[in-house]
Amino acid sequence: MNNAIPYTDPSIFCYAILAVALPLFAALINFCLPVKSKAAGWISTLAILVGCVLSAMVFAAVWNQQPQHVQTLWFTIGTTKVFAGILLNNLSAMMLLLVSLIALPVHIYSTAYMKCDDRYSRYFTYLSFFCFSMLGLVIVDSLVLFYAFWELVGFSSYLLIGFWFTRDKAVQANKKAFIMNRIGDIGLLSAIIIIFAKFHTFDIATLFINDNLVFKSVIHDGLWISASGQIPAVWQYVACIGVFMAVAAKSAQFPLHTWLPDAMEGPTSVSALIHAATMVAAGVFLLGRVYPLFTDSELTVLAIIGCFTAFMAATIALTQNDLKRVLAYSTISQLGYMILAMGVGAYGSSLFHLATHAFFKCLLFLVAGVVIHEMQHIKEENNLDIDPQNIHYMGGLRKKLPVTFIAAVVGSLALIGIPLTSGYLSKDGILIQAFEWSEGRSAWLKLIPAGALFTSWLTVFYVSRLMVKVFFGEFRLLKKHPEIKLHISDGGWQYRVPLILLAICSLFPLFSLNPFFYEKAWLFESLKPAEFMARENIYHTIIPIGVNILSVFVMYAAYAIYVKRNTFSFPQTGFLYRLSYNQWYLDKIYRKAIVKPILGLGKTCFWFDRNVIDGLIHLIERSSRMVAALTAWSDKHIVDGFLHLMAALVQSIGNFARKFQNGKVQYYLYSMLLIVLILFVLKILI
Amino acid sequence: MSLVRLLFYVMSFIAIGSALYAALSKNLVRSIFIFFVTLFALAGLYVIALADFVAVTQVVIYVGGILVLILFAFMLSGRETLNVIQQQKGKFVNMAKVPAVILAVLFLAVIVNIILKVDADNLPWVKQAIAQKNEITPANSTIENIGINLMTTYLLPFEAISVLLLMALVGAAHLSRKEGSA
Amino acid sequence: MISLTDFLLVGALLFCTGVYMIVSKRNSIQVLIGIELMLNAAILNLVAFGKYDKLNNGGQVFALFAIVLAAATTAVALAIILNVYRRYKTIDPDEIKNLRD
Amino acid sequence: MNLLTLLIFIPVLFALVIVLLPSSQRGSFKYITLLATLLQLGISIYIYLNFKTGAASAGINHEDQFQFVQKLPWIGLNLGSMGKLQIDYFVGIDGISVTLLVMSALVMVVATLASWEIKSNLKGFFLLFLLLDMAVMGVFCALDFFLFYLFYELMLLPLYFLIGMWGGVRREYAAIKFFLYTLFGSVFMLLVMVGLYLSVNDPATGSHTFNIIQMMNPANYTQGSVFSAAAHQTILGMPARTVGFVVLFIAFAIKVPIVPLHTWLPDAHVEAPTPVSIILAGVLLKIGGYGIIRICLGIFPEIASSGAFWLGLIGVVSILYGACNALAQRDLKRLIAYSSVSHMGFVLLGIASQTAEGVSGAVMQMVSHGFLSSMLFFLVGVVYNRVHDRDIYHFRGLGTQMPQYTAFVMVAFFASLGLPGFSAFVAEAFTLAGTFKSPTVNGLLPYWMAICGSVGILLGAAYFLWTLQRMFFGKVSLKGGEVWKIALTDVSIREKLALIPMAAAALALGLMPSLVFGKINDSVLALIQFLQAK
Repeated sequence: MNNAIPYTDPSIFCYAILAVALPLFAALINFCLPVKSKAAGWISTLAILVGCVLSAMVFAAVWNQQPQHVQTLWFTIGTTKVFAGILLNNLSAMMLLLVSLIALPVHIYSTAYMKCDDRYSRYFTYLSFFCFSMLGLVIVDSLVLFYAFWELVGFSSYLLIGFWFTRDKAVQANKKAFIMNRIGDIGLLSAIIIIFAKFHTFDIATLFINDNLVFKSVIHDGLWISASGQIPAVWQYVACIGVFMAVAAKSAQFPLHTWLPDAMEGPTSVSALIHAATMVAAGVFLLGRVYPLFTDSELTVLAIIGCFTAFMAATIALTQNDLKRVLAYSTISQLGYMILAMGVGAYGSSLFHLATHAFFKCLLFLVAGVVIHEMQHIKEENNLDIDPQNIHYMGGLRKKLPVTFIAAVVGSLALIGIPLTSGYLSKDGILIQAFEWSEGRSAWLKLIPAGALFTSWLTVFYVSRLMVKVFFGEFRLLKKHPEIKLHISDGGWQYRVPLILLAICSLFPLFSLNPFFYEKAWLFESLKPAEFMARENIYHTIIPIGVNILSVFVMYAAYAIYVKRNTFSFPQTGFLYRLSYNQWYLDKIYRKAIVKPILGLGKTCFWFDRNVIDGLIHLIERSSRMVAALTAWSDKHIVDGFLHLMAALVQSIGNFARKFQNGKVQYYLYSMLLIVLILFVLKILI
Repeated sequence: MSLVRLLFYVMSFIAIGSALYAALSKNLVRSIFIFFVTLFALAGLYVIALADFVAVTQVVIYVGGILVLILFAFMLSGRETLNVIQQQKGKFVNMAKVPAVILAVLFLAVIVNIILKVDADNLPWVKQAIAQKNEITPANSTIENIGINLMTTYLLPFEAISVLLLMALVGAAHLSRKEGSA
Repeated sequence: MISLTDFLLVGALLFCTGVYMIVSKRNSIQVLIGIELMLNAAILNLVAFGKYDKLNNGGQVFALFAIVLAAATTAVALAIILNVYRRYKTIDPDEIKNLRD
Repeated sequence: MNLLTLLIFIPVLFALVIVLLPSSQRGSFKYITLLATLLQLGISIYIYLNFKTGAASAGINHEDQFQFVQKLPWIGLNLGSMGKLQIDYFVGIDGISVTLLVMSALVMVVATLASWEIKSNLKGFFLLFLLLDMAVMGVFCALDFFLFYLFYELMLLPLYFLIGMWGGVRREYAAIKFFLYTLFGSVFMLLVMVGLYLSVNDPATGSHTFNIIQMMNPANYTQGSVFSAAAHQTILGMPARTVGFVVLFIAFAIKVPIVPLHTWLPDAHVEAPTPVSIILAGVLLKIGGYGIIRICLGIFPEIASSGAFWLGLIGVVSILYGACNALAQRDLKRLIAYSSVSHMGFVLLGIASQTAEGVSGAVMQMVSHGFLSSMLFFLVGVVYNRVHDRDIYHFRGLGTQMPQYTAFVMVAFFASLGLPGFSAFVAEAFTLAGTFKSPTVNGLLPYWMAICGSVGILLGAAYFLWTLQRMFFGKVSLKGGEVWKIALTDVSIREKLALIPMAAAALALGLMPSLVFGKINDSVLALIQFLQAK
C-alpha cells in the first residue's frame, strides 16, 4: 500500500478490509459445505459479528476525522493507471457500520427462519456474498470498483430474490429486478465513462472529495470545462441522467421502481436486509458519493422525482392487501423522501433518514416475517388454501404474538414519525428543510414540500391500516374457519432478540439525546452541509407540531374505519381505488410499451436477418447458380449439342444402312430383286 | 384353231392358274397340293414343246421326289405350320404383301417387254435352224438322241452333276441327323 | 404351230408368280415352292428353245440337268428347314435372323 | 529449436502418430490429441511467462522488437528480370499475439475434451482437428504475409470438413456457406497481398518482400507502385490504398463477423459439432480481430483513421443487432451464436476508437470472449449430447435436475453479460471508455457510439436472464418426460475438467486484468503511437 496519508493508523484499513472480506470467506466456506449443513448459518453469523465489531472500530477511528484514503495499483491500461483502494470518510464509515449492524440481527433471524429449507447453506452463501458486496460498495475508492460492487450487489440480490427458484413468480421477479437494475447500471457505466473521459481518473477521492475536480469544473457556453479539457455540456447532463438512472434503479424510484414490490418473492429475511435497509439505500449512498456532480437545476429534478415517487408509492400502499407489498411500497415511499432530501440539499437529513429508516424498516419486515411464518404454520397445520401474506386473513394477533406486536408498534410509530422515535427526527428534518428550500422559489416548487407533507399523512393512514388489520380486532381466519387449531407464538430467541435489538435502535436515544430536535442528532451534525441554517425559522416549530397532531387524528380515523366499522373506506370500484390497487398500471404499461416492442424488435431483427441479409446471400447464391445453370445449358445444348448433332447424323446414317442388314432373308432377296428390276428399267429407259 | 393350240392354252391356263392359286393360298397344305397340278400342267406343256423325255422326268422327279420330300418336311414341322395356317385365316388382302405384288407385276412387265422386243420366233439362229431342218418335229423320237448326247457331248456336265448329286445326298443326310449324335 | 413367244410368256408369268411367292411368303416351305416355280419357268424356256436343236438336244439335256439339280437343292433345303425348325421352333424366314453365337 | 515453431508444428507431429496408428487403436486418438494440446498449452504458458515487457519489446512495426523470432529463407526463386521471389518462414510474437496464443492453446485443450462426444470416423476427425490447431497457431505467429495467408487458408479446409462431416442436420448447407463466405474474403485478400508484395521492397536485399513489418514502413514502398502512399494510384476510380484496406477489412470482418457479413456464423455454429463450435467461437473469430489490428491497421494506418467512423458504426450496429437477434432465438446454440456477434462488435468498436483503452479493451474482449464463448458452447454441448435437443422451450427447471450444470451455466451467462469480477466486464467497460475518450483524444468517433454500445450490455442481460429463467428455473418440466429426466445427468468429471479452467481463467482475468494488460500494454501504446504518427 502506498500513498497512505501519513498520520493514519494502517490497522484501520486492515480492519475495514477484514470487515469486508470476512463475509466473502464465509460465503466461500459455505459454498463448499453440503447444501443442508446447519453450520453455514453460524459461520455467516460469526463472520458478520466480527465484521460488526471491526466496523465499529473503524467507525470510531474515522468518524469526524479527516477522510482516510489508501490505494494500490490494480492494473495499467495504456497510460491510465487504475487503482484499487479504500476511502473512509464519515459517509462510508457510517454505511459500513450500518450495514453490518443491520445484517447481524438479520443473520440471527435467518438461522431460525430458514432452518427448514433444503438449501440452507446456499442461502447463507448468498447472504454472506451480499454482505461482502454491500460492504465493499461502501468503502471502495474507485469508480470502477464501485461499479463492480454495485453490480455484485444487484447480482446477489438476484440470487436471493430467486432463492426459491422453482417458483415461477420468484424467478420472474428476479429477472425483472436484475434487468431493471441493469438499466441503472448502464446509466452508471455511462456516467463513469463520461467522467473518466473528462477527468482521466476513476478515483472518487480526487473527483468528489473536498478540493475535488468535479466541483471545480464549470459549464460555460455549452461546454463542460475543467483543467483536463472540455467536452460538450450535454454530456454533463447525460452523466447526471446516468447517475440518476442508477439511483432510480437501485433505490426503486419512479420510473424504475416496479421491481421492488415483485422482489418480495424472496425470503422475508432477505427482503428485510436487502430490499428495505441496505441495498435499496445504495442509490442514496451513490448520490451522497457523487453529490458535487449535480447542478442546482438537476437537483431540483431529483427533488421532483423523489417527491412524486414518495407520493405515488404511498397511494399504492393504501390499498394493497399483501403484507410485504405494503411494506415494499412504503420502502419506495421512504426512499422517495431520501431522494427528495438530496434534491433539496438536505444532504445530512437524507443520510440520517437512510440510517433510521434502515432500522425501523428492517424491524417491520422481520415482524412481517414472523407473522407470515406463523400464518404459514397455520396454513400447513390445517391444510388451508390461503395466502399467508394476505392481511385480510389476519387480525387480533397482538394477544398471540406480544413481543412481535410491541416491535411492530415501535417500528410503525418510527415510520409514521411520532416523537420519541428515530423516524421523527429524520423525517421532520427532511420536511423542514424542504420547506426552507422552497422559500424564495417559484410557486410550483412549493408543491414539493406540500406533497411530502401530504404523503406523510398518507403514510400514517396506511401504516395504521396495516397495524389495525394485522394486530387489532379479531382473528378473521378463525371467523371463516372456526374449526382450525392455533399453535402460534413469538418463536425462539433467534426471532425475539433481533426484534428487540432493532426496536431499541428505532427509538431516539441511539441518535439523539434530544428527542424533539433533529438538528441535535449527532449523526446529522456530522453530515450536515456547512451552510446549514440554524434553528431560526418558523418551520422548525410549526411543522412537527402540525404533522403530529394531524397524524394522531388520522391514526384514530384508520382505527375507527377498520376496527370499529370493519368496512372498506373507499369504494372498491372507484377509479382512484383501481389506480392504486393496480399500482398505477405501470407494470402493464411497461409490458405493453417497452417489453413487447423490444421483443418485437428482436423478432423483426431476426426476420430481417433471415430474410433480408440471408435472403440477399441466397439471392446471390441463386443468381450465380442461375448463371451457372445458363452456362451449363449452353454448354450442354450448344457446344455439346453440335457434337451430338454430328454423332446423331453418323448414327442415323448407320441406322439407315443397318436396316438393310436386318438378317431377314426375304428382305435381302427383295432388295436384290428390286435392284435388278431397277437396272432393267434403267436399261430399258436409257 | 388346231387341237394342239387348244391343248397349249388349256395347259398353260391350268399351269398359271394353279401356280397363282398356290401363291395366293394362305393354306400351306393346299398350296402344296395345288403345286402338283402346276407341275403336271408343266409336264403337259413340255410335251407340247416336243420334249417328251423331259416331261416324263419332270413327273418322275418332281411329283415323285420333290413333292414327297416337301410333304414330309411339312409333316415334320407340323405344329408350327398349322399355327401359321390359323393365323393367316380371314384376311384376303394383306397390306404386307403389296410390295411383293408390285415387285412381281413390275418384273412381269419388264420381262414381257423384253420378250416382245426380242421377238423370239425371228431370232437369227432359230431361222437358221428352221432353214437347216435342225428342228424337232413331232415325228422325231428324241430319247435315243438324248442318250447318245449325254454320253458323248455332255459327258463332263453329266459327271459333274452326278458328283453334285452325291454331295447333296450326303449333305442332306448330314443335316437331317439329330444334333445330339453329331 | 405354237410360237416361241407363247411359251416365253407362260414362263414369264410363272416366273413372276415364283418371285411373288419367294418375297412374300412367311413360310419356308412356300418359299421353296416359289423357287421351284421359278425353276420350272426356266426349264420351260429351255425346253421351248430346245426344239430348235435337233442334233445336240442342248435345251432338253440342260432341262434335265436343271430338274436333277432342283431335286438336289430341294432335298438340301428341306434338310436345312428341318434343322432350323428344330432350333428355332419356327420356319418363318423373317424370324431367323441371328447368326450362330 | 524455436519455441514458436515447436508450438506451431507439435500438432502435426502428433497427427503423424495418429496417421501411423491402425484403426484398431482408435480409442487412443483422443488421448494423443489431448497430449498434443496440453503440450501446446505448456509451451504457450512458458512463452507467456518468459515474454519480456517494456517499451523496448513492444513489437508492432519494429522487427527487432519481436520476440521468439525465427526467420528462415523458405522459397527463393530468381526470376531474372522480374527480380527475386523471396518468401520467408518468419514467425514472431509481440504483446498482441501472446495473450491470444495462450487463450487459443487453452481453448484447444477444452475443445479436445469436448471431442469425447465424437463417435464416428475418429481418425479423420482428430487429424483434421490437429491440422486446424496448427493453422490457428500459425496465423497468430506468422509475420510473413505469404505465410500468414497460407495458414489462414489452411484453417478453412479442416473446418469445412469438420462441419460438413460431423455436423448436424443441415451440415452441408452450413459448411458450404461458411466456406464460400470465408473464401470470398480471402480470395480478394490474395490480390491485395500480391499487390503489396509488388509495391514493397526489402531495404536490405532490394527485392520485393512479403514481410508484414516492412509493409508498415512507408519508406519501403517503391516509387509509383500501386499501394505506395505517395503515388496516389487508383483502382476503379478509388484510391488504391482505400481499396486495399477495404478488401482486407472485409476479409477479416467476415471472420469477426460483422453485420451484415455474419449470417454464416449462426448456421455454422449451430450445425457444427461441439468441439468445432468451441474452436469457431473461441479462436476463429479472434483471428478476424487480430488480422484487423495487425494487418489492416498496421499496413493502412491512415485509411484506418479516416474510416474509423465507419468501423465504429459497424461495431455498434453489430452489438445492437446481434443482441436484438439473440432476443428472438429459441435455439440455445443460435442464441449464443448471435451473442457472439454482439460481443465481437465491441472488438471492432474498441479497435476503431484507436485509443489505448479501446484497443486494450478490444484485445481483452477477444481473450475473454475466447474463454466465455467456448464455455458457453461446451455447456450447450452437454445438454445436446444427453437429449439431442437445444430448444429453450423444451426445458424447464433444469436447476433442480442438474444443479452443478446450472451453476456453471450461471457463471458463464453472468460472466458473458458483463458481471464485474469476470473478464468480459473489464473488456467491455474499457472498450466503451476508450470509445468515449476517442472524440477528445483523436476525434475519430462521436460520443454517442459509446452510449449505444452500452445499450448492448443491457440487451445481453435481457436474453441471458430470460434463458436462465425459462430453461433452468421453475418446476421441472421437460419435453421428453421421464426419458429425458434419466438422460439429463449432471456434469461429469471430464466436463468439469474442461469447464473449470475456463471459468477460472475468466475469473482470474476479471480480478487481475493485468494478466493481459501487463503483456499487451507496451504493444498497444506502440500501436497507438504508430497510428498517430500517420
